[in-house]
Amino acid sequence: MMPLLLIIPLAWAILCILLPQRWLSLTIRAGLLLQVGAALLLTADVYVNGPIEYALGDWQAPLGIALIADGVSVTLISLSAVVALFVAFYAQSYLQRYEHEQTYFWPLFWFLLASLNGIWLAGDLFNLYVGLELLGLAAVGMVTLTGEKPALHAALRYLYAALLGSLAYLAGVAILYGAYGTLAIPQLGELLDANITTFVAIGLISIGLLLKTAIFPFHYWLPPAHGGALAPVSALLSALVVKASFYILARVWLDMASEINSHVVLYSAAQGLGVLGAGAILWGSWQAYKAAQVKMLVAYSTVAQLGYLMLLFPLAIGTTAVAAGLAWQGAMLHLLAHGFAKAAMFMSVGTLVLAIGHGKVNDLAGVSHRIPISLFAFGLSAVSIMGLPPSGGFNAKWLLLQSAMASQQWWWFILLVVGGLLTAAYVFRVFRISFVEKATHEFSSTSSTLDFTALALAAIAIAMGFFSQWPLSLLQSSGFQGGGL
Amino acid sequence: MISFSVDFWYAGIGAALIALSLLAFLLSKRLLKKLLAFNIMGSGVFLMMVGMAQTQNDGAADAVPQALVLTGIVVAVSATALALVVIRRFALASVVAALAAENKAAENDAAENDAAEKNGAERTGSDTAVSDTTVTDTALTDPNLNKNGDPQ
Amino acid sequence: MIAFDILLGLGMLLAAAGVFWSADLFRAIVMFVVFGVLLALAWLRLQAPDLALAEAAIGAGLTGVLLLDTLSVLRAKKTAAGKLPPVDQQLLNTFTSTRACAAQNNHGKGHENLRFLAVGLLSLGILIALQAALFMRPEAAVNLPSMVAEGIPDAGIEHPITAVLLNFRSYDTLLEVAVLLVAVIIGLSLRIPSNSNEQQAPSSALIGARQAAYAGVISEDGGNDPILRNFTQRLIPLVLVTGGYILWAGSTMPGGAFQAGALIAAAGVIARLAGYNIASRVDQLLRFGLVLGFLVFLTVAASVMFGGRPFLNYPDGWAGSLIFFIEAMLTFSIGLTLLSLFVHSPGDGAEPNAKSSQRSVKSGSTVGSDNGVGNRPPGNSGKAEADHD
Amino acid sequence: MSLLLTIVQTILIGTGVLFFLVGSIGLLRFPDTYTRIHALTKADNLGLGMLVVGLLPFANSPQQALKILLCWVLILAASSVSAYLVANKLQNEEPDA
Repeated sequence: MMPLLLIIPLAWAILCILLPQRWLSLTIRAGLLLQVGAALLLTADVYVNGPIEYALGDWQAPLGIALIADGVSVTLISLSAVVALFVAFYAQSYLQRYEHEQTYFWPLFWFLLASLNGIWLAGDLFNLYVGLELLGLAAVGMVTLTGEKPALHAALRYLYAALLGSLAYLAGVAILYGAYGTLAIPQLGELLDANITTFVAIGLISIGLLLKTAIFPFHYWLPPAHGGALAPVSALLSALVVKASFYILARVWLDMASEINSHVVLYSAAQGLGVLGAGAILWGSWQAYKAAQVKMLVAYSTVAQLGYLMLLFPLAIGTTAVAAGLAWQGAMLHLLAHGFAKAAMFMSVGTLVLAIGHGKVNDLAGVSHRIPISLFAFGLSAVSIMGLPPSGGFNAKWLLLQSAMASQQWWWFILLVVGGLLTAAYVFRVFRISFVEKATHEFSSTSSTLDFTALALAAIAIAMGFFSQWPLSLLQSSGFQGGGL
Repeated sequence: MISFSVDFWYAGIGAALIALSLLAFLLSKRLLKKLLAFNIMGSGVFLMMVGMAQTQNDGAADAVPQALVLTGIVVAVSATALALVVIRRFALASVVAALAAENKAAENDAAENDAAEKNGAERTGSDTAVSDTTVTDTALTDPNLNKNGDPQ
Repeated sequence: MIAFDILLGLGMLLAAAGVFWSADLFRAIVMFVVFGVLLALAWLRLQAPDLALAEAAIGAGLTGVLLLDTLSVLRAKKTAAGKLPPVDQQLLNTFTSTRACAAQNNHGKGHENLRFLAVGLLSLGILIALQAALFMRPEAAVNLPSMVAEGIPDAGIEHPITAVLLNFRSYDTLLEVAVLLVAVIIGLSLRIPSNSNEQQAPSSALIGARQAAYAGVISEDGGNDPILRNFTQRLIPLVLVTGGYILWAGSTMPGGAFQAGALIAAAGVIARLAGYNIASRVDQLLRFGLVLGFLVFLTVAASVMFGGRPFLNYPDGWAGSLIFFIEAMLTFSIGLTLLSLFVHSPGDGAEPNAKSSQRSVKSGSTVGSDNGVGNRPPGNSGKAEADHD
Repeated sequence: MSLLLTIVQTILIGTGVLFFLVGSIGLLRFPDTYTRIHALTKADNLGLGMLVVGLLPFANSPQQALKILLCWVLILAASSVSAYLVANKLQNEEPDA
């Protein structure tokens, strides 16, 4: 089952390059459904049988490359399959007016999906590097699609940041291979020893991944890239792409280095990662509050929300098992809820901007009358982003709060509360304006597909408030070995 | 403990190359220079990868890191080519934008040109010879510098 | 030989320093190629002839040509108006991160010095950390080279590096080919048709100016030179034959698909530089050629699963021939990909009409938008970009 | 016999390297492009020929010797063509020079 998750997107990428335009629509839908089906089957398999390892080419791990599906990876595979499904339906409608972009969007879309699946399943450090590069290049390509100057500029920044990040990562991998003679993550987990070489390697890997995840203060490339791309591209980038490098970071710290991460060096570094997260939350929220363009507001909101993910490290490393478990659940739930909600948010905002023809927050006046469904989708996703009950975002932040209390790190507790208030501030700014009665603009009509795909994703984010036991039990039964669960 | 070996020496050179090109990457403001720095940094990482691994193998060739580096070289050339393509397209867009602005500026009255000049003075403080085109260009180039929007 | 290694290592550092500290970009790129040649020598000293080949062909050769070509396009001319400074001056100097740019504007020199200091300390820290990691490394617990040696008899290929690339870690290679494919797709998406739709381009004078600005420098002279033409006519077949040889040799000794593909691309680049117009006239065929290698690789890797084998596993006894088949297709596609990245780069004004007739309808809207006043749909990316910080 | 061969080889290779050195010095020291091309191509081609002749007896097999000769031919052709191109370009740009 596992290789299907690679074969389907790769094969569909080729089909989208080769097939004539008129066959594409149906082909893409078929591929999406196959993809979701494969993801669900694998999830069920892992849920029943526990973690699965798959030796590619029948060569066992240190010589060959293994794919590993555990609870965390199948959760993320399902996330990316579902988000990709709705984004793709949205994109099919949205891109109708972008004929040139459409031709090149789909191959890149499938390559992006293939690299994401490859990353969620990877059991090998170097393979992760190739996956990261594939992901980064496909993402940069999606940003450049319109060929417009600001987009190209944003793409160049993004590309340079991504390249620097992956080289730092590769340098760390090179050192680990030079020191231990293997690249397989589970094997390295057994071998790692607390020494300078290991610390330098983990440091380089972490810096590279922080750069790619756009964690404050390395976030500078994200807002123009995410805010400047086409709406479906922004949705994919914010919901999935930045999560990939965070996922690798979590794997490295909490899975591969789980034996040694309470060593004083790594323990302090984990607190440092939390401080970066705090910076991201405060700075990102403030910038979102100040943003004049509504897409930039949402992009800065991504910067802020990524900060919460970083709290996983101080809450889970060197604390009690209970606190670590709660932190794990909270961070993973946050990742899921943010993935659904942020994709919905970018999609609904894309529809709003398309309808009013301008991107300024102040121009949103009157949308509550004219485009109510998209605004409702935006509202639902905002509920989850703010962390109001009932939503996936609320449950996630609640778990993180509990973890902060359980590990008696009250400073993270305060941060979580302040961050929630700041989020509310910038979200309500949009609402205040959108409920102004008098419209200042002409509205052009938009397809209802755009409205309802965004609404569906937002609804999933809310529904996770009621059904968060499902992903959590999956994590609990087969999470990372060293994840404190 | 450490005796001089060819592999160890080149791994050390690789480390020095990484540090040197990091310096150049962060300090340089020119896109092509940064790209050169990225390529040399990559070479440094590759040298470290092969050199360090082969010191563990008593100086004998280790096929695995060599194969990884071969993959890395191809990935690096893909990334470089991609960056160059985007740079070229970006340069093209800049020229066309600057030309369009120039055409418009020729049609517009002097007052708006003054505004552009002022915007330029705010940004560069010097370099007035090419200010009208450069300013418009930069205003479009860097979103964060576009304080008062498009002068037109 | 130790003296040679010390000289070579220091020479590499010097060449790298030369790249970074030459103000002239042309000089920097030439130094970069010199660096690549020295690096190829270093690979030989590290007993990695495959990497020496790859570095010389791909790293120094193709990358160098791509860089020089880009530089010539960026430097190309003034615009029709004759007022603009060369694009590289204008453009490349403005690129810097937001914060650095703001710092530069608001605080001037003092901040700049601080930045130098901070970056210098950072680099020094990285250097010390890397050297420490190198010196303090533990004894490796896993001996992968011996596992490779044990696996070789079953790998169907004698040369260990090819065995790692196309059998033990073939998954990496599959994704790597995908990376190349992504790069060339983006390259194709950003290329610019030269005869554009008049309706969507508001001013044909602009288009003319753009073409004038980007008329390729290189092809101007080469095209009509009889000596160059004669030389390349004899050289190109030889390069292609060498490419084939290196592909074939890859199963038993250094060589393989990537080096051979780079050579094939080099032949194309030489032809292009000598003035032959080798742009693809048929878009569909070009696409097929580009994906062929990847398609064959993926098909072989996936179709074994119908026989109940794992993904990327070769049936017993078939490994050698299948790998060679995949490599041959990959060589073709890699060569075409690298060549395409060179030939189809935007601003390469030297292809008169080859690709435009096919694509003018599809990409007309993009041409319009280049001018910033095209008839884009509302809510495009440009608007969202312009934000306060 | 083999001693004599070694001596001859050493002399040939040594002289070849010397020619390369002289050519490189010429490249750095000569005032304009034409003389630089002159120094480089003349000296380097002679040096290359000596290196090739000096290396031929080292070849393990006839194929290897052929490869060395092929290298020689290719480098000669490439350097003469590129020297011609550089000079030609220069001539076109500044006819008086």
